[in-house]
Amino acid sequence: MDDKTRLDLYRVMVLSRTYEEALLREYHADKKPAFDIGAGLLPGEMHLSAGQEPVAAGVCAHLRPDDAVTATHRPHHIAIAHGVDLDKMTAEIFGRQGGLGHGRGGHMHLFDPATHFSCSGIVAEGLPPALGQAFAFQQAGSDRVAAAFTGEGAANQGAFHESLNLAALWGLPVVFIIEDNDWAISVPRSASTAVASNADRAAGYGMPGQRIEDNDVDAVYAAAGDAVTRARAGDGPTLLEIHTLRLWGHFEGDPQAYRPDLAELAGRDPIPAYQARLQKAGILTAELAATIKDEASARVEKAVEFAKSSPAPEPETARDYLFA
Amino acid sequence: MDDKTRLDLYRVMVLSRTYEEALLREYHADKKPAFDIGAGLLPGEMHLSAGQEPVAAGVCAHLRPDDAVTATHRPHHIAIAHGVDLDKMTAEIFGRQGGLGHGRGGHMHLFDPATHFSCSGIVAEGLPPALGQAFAFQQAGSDRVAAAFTGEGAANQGAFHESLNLAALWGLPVVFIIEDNDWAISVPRSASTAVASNADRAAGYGMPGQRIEDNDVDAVYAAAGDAVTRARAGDGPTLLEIHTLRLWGHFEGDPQAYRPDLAELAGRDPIPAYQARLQKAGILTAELAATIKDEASARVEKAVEFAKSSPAPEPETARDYLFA
Amino acid sequence: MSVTDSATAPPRGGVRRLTTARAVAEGIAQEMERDPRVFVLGEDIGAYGGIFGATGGLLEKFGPGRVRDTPISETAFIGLGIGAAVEGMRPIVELMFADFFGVAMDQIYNHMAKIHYESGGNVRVPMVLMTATGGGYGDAEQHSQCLWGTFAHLPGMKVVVPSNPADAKGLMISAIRDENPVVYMFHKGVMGLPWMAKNPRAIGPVPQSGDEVPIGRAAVAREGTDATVVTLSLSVHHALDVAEQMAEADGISLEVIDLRSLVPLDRQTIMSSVAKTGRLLIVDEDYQSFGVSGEVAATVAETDPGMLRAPVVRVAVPDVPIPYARPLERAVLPGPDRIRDGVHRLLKA
Amino acid sequence: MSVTDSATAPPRGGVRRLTTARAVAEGIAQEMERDPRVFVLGEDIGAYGGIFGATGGLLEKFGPGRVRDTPISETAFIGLGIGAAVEGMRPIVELMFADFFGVAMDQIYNHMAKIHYESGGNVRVPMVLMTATGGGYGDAEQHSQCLWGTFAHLPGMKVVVPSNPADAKGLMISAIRDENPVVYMFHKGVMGLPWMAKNPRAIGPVPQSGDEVPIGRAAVAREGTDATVVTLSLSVHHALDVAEQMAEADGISLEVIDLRSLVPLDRQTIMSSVAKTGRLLIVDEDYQSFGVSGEVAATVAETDPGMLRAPVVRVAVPDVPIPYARPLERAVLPGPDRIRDGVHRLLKA
Ligand SMILES: Cc1ncc(C[n+]2csc(CCOP(=O)(O)OP(=O)(O)O)c2C)c(N)n1
Ligand SMILES: Cc1ncc(C[n+]2csc(CCOP(=O)(O)OP(=O)(O)O)c2C)c(N)n1
Ligand SMILES: [Mg+2]
Ligand SMILES: [Mg+2]
Repeated sequence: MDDKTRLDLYRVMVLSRTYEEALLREYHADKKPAFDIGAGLLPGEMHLSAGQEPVAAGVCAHLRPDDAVTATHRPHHIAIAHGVDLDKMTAEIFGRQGGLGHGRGGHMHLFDPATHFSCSGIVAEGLPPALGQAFAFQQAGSDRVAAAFTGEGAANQGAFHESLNLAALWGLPVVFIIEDNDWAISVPRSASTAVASNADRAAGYGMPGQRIEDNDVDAVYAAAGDAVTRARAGDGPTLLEIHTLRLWGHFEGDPQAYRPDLAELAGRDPIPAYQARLQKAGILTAELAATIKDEASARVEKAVEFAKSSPAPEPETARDYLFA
Repeated sequence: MDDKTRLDLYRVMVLSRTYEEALLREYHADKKPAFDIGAGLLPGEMHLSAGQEPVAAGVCAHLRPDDAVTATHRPHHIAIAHGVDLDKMTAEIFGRQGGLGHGRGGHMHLFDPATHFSCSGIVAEGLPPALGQAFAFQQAGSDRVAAAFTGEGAANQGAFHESLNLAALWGLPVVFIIEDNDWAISVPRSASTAVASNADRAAGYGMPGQRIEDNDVDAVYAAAGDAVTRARAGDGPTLLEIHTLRLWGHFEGDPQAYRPDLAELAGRDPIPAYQARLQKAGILTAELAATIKDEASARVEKAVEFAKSSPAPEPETARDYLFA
Repeated sequence: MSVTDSATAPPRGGVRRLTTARAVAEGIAQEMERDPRVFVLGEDIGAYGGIFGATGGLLEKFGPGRVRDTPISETAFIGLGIGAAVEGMRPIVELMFADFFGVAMDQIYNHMAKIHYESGGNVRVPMVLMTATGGGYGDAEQHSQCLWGTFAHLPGMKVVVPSNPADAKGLMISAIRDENPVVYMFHKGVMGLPWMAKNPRAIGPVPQSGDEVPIGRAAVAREGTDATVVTLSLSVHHALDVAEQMAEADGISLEVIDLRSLVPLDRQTIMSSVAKTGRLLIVDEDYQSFGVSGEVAATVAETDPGMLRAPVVRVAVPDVPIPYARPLERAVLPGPDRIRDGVHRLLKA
Repeated sequence: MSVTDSATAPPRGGVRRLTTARAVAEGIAQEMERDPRVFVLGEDIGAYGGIFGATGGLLEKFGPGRVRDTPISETAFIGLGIGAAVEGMRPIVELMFADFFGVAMDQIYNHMAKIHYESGGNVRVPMVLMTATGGGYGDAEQHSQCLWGTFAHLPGMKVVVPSNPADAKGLMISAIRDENPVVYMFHKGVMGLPWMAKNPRAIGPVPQSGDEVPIGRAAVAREGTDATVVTLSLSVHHALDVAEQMAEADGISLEVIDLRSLVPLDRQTIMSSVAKTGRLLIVDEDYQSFGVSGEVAATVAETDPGMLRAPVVRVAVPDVPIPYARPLERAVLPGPDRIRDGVHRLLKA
């Protein structure tokens, strides 16, 4: 791994975190004093991904805009790492006409044809469409691949099993990535999954599987590189499980009373850790880190501005887009 | 394994085969000259299990009537091995008032509270209810178990994955049995399943798994014995895959034009093979074999008689049993 | 979203008032005390108390043996409920959002709903499938649907849809005691959740006693003479608001029927009211076509269309997914403005 | 059941007659020739030719690259169709029986049907979900359902239900060319399968050309003046049989409307006919309540109930699962006897 790559990973993670911090601020800004989920500029559930940046950055670094990505109900870090237009994505999250879906979809339903990005609010159900994208790529004889993300909780859903089997059977160019953040809302991994590592499930589909510990973006990058190379070469799918961290609540408003590890979370934040590592390695300086953060903030605030200045959809258009 | 046990296995297999031969006869009797699926005493799809007797006999030999069994769309051999009342079962298949379900369910929907037997026409979807039966047994502190059967084709259905994970997670007393008869209708195993042995999938749930080759009832008996013992002892579920044989079509009327191995099937019939083995071991004589066959025929014909003499349900009662 | 719902108002004039969420949880708790066969399964129904508060406090009271969080495996755990019910237990299984039915519908409608019939009455499946429905808070296409028409269309399961705390408790008790599978659909907006917009009709008097509210009987939520409004769940609140307003502002007298059950459907109560008023407005937060609103209108058309002094009016979701952006969501949901407009159209005709 | 369906009758008077199954397969084949993006997925659609013959001969013509048997993983392969459609392909995916929708409904209605809307029109999902429906041959509760009401209720997918060979071909061509997801539901009884009871209406003239039959337009299958029978799919055959008989025996003139599409629903054709006859019988092999029959009746009730000279009559499956035993199955299906009885009730009122 060269220095530039590591700096790029850092940049992507910082951009993603900066974005989530801005959404956190905007989401809660007008839901005070009493939290009302439906109030304010950003109504509805809001699943933020702070802490999970290493997964998105490490995987998507290997993807091209013509590769497909399907993400989950917690999609922002992945969308950002894959290069979805930040302005349009933000406008969508704000429910504006200038959004990716003209405000129809919102934060769980981001669709970007330019980068073949999509996500779904139904756990594990983003995997099957990824197979179809991979199938289309395979049929066209291209070397394009699909990356399909899911949570460790979702890996116990039937769609997971069916998708892995079919992808392996047809040798589809897919990389399956499980983001194991230890929790599915309030249910800990130990109460959802009968095995310690989902990589153990890969053997049941005859595909390579690997678990990456410690939320380590370098390790994710390395493993994902192998998996993407394999897929591009026509050697079929791979399953990666990455042990990551849900730094905040499942959704905003989650009191997390069920969570015993709240106190230690800050110490496990992967971004300061990576910053320290890069500084120690002489790749990053405190000044450059500050610049990167500033650039990220500027980019994010521009996107928020774009969103806020985009018009709200007209009520009369509610039936538009039912059919093409 | 003692001689008596082996003779009993033989008896069960012969009874099951004799039963299927009688159904074959009755099913086609009044669908001639041109096959019409809806005509005759036995309308609808008919999935016979000839060739798969070793699975049912070997597993159910370890079960008590208070253990639960869920079977598939191909349920007769399993019902017989578990001791479902043959008269009532046959009357059900004939759609008569004296049937297990008063003629409402037919051959894919046999429910026998006396032996906690059920089946379903939707592949793999019989597994989840088996978990619930096992859960009830576990909660009651009993040593009762549930045996849940499915086909190798069905093992690629989402319900399979979810059920195995949940059973392992909660340590439920379930034995999962996959009947691998090489085919799912016209789709060969190689076109449905990414791995050579479904036993390899057991590791993905942290449960023991074993594949039994050669349609060998003794080997099935041994493996199932271990699995049932484990479940009764509270040590959780086991996955068994048994390589068996679909001697006839998927359903009656299946022309099997897709099937390359038709010529060799007769030579792979497990019942003559087991008979020969038992005769060679001095456990069975040709005379006793004949007696066993005669007894089976008598029992089966009595059941067919019972069914035919049971009245058809009255049309006016079609809405009965909607709600309890 | 708070783990337990603390919005219990102090008794007023001796009458104890609860939110709907607490009323549901209380009904379950009382049945669990009465009957050791009752247990609860689902995602986040334990320590979290249910995402919509319907199981708040149960884990603390009854422990993890009887109040079990599950993996995200709806097919497996709904099926587990079915098997446990077959063996004599009384499961209450929560499907977190009705919108998720698609991952487990085979267990629900091919198994839970059919086993009793297929077995010729020899096997019973006494269970409750509890699920949250509805929109209005910006949760978009996959988390805002009512879908009760989908459940009601498929035979073999009862379907109840309470609109207020007392009915919610009483219908839960009936559902648990029923020998049949009962789909219990609560709209998030009627639960009185502290993290949603305040809704005064989501808190109300609830009897301490474990009395049943019978399944299959509609309620006349408000008597009136000019027109009948047949509706259910959260839309009952909007209809009552509109009825009160229009009574005062326009002197219009609306009769509001709260269906409470879809299966069985209380067609008699609908017909009696329409016989009186001659005018029918149906308000439904589910998709308009091929659903509840059509069935209610058809009931009149096949009984006596001559009763109708004006064409039936339907106010429902106009056969589009529920959009995210607030102005769009408002446009498709049957809120007070659209109801009022429907009444005007009905009375003008 | 035979692998390929050989029931092609020789051309009569120059008019080529095909079974519906062959008409469907021919429509698919012509589109596959025309458009390399079209491919077919499903269980037993290759060497077997589809359990109900809808894909007979396609594997031989187009090879396993474009005609693919799948594992029994409906969620995975329907989802695969969705993703392929999003990337510009034109999948035709067969769900072997509509009864199995419950194992894959989330892909169908939360994804296939919603992606276009959620994306604000930026992503298209042009695919055909083809599935077999219906009973009448003793296949019981889990293999005999029509369920079109369930699909039609959920927005974002078109739903077509051909009743004859020519429509079957033309609607398949339209479905493949449509930019939207189309659920194509064929009743096994209209397919003209050699292993089912002979049905003369399941074989008929089919144009060689690849002409579309437009989605969203009902057909007047028979003109008449005394009453309107609105129906679809196999029930069209029964309704026509009854209409012919009653015309001859009783001098009763029935107009039979074949809906052909449920989404969009051609309400105009229904209303024009009812305006003429003043009497409406709805015949539907789906469950009666909360479905197609209700929606058709509601259409009249909300347009002009004054048109109705008699209460609407519905003949449908009376909200029970489809039982196995023949006398019971006959009792719940809308066969000719029940239709005739419905006409009598309608005309007597
Ligand atoms: C089929 C389905 N069941 C339940 C839910 C509700 N739900 C949304 S997110 C979530 C937890 C997901 O956990 P995991 O897969 O680990 O992802 P994470 O939230 O931790 O990123 C649940 C249960 C859903 N969206 N879809
Ligand atoms: C969910 C579902 N999909 C498809 C079918 C149709 N179907 C019935 S049996 C069968 C093949 C089953 O194969 P397998 O599981 O190997 O069992 P076998 O028939 O070989 O005993 C299929 C596809 C079904 N019943 N349920
Ligand atoms: Mg997680
Ligand atoms: Mg098989």
